[in-house]
Amino acid sequence: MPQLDVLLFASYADAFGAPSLTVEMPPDATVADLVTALRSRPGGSVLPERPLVAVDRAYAAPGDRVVDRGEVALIPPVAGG
Amino acid sequence: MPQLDVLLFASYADAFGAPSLTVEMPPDATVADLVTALRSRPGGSVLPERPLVAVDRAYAAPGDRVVDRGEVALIPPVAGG
Amino acid sequence: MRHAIVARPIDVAALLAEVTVDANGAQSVFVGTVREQNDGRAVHGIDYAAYDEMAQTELGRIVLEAVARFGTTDIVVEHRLGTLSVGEVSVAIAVGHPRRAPAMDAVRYIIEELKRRVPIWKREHYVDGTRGWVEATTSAAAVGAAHEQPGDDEVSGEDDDA
Amino acid sequence: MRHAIVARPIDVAALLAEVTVDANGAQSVFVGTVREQNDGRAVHGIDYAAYDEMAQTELGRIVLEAVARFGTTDIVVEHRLGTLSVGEVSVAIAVGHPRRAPAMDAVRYIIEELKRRVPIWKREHYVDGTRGWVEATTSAAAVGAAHEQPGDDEVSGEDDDA
Repeated sequence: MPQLDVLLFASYADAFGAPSLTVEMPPDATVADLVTALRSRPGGSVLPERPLVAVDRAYAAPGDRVVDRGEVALIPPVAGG
Repeated sequence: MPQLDVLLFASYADAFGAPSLTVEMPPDATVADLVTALRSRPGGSVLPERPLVAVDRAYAAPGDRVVDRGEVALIPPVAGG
Repeated sequence: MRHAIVARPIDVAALLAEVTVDANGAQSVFVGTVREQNDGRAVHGIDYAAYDEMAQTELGRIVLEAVARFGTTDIVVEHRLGTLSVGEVSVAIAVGHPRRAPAMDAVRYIIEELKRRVPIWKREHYVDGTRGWVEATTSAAAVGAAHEQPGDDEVSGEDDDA
Repeated sequence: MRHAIVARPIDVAALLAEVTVDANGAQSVFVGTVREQNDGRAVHGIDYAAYDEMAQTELGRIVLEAVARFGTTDIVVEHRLGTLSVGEVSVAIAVGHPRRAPAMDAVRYIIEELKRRVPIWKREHYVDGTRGWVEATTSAAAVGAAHEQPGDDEVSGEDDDA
């Protein structure tokens, strides 16, 4: 199965104990599939049911594919300004 | 009859050709009476039917008295900022 | 809070510094400048004139209203009089507040009320050599119909000039 | 127009100067600073962190949206990252426009969208020695429910922090 690197930030990076994770996902995996996989990892309970996910530096919908689509990142609730 | 000094500014001062006018008004004269008197003066056609009038440095209503109430001024449409 | 009708250049950075205190997370600023054209005519300067004593008083009333409405005393307003060239600052308003929405709302309240109520007039100097007093786009009759505050029945506070 | 995620102090006066051109009669500025308290806790500093590349991209999208909505390209936005002390500027937005209403509306649009969408996080340093990431007051589930843009279903854009 393809390996997917997922970027983590802020409270999510703290919860998983790393700034990124590598997960094996089938080629047709969606954002929702990725979230399900990550929620079962140690620290994954920090994630809400539908966390924000960015694919190729834009917010993605739960049904969007994640493999070979560019950089994938989990986005904690933003708090800039 | 009491004499009333009326301050004029901007386009009104230009129209009357002076920064102030003196008018004779009865002791119970109102803002509306003052406006009627001024509209009959040379240059008075510049005034709308109900120009803004300030008495004692606050906007006054047509029925407000004007004699012995403090400084009286005719206020052209304001354009600050 | 502080307000002034001044005859010297306005230092916007100084106004901003006055309202930036540790309790505030948000500062909002409005700066009005002389524009190079108005109503389709090229402008090279503006004379600002006022009924000085009433302008001071009325501007002070507006600031006190903003203090009561928006819950901050970190408010500074300066309006300049005299002859200004294109690009020069005619008015500056700075408000500091713990939160951003009331900071921005207060600035907007003050500039809209200032333009409706403070007895200041401007005479534009056109590039063609003529001069003219700027009249608000609302008719004088409509403005006069509001007794306590001019322009209450205007459709919008946004006249053609800035 | 110009936007930047920076690691050095923000010069608000320079941003204002960038948008003050002769065609504009109105300049609106918003400045966010580190506040001495948040949610009732005394704060002595904040770490700002970002997903840098996406923050740049998303902030650029917001600026282009503002250009299209409000009809001016005189827009400059800077957001600072790193450790800031109380009173330091974290974000500044300056917009110049011929008219005042769209100048003020554009600034408000940009700060609200920035706070909803740009991937920046802050960790407060409390005076009691602890630290914590600031979570938006909306639940993460509610934010996640909006797919294209976070927070579409928020009741208000005004979170508790400034």
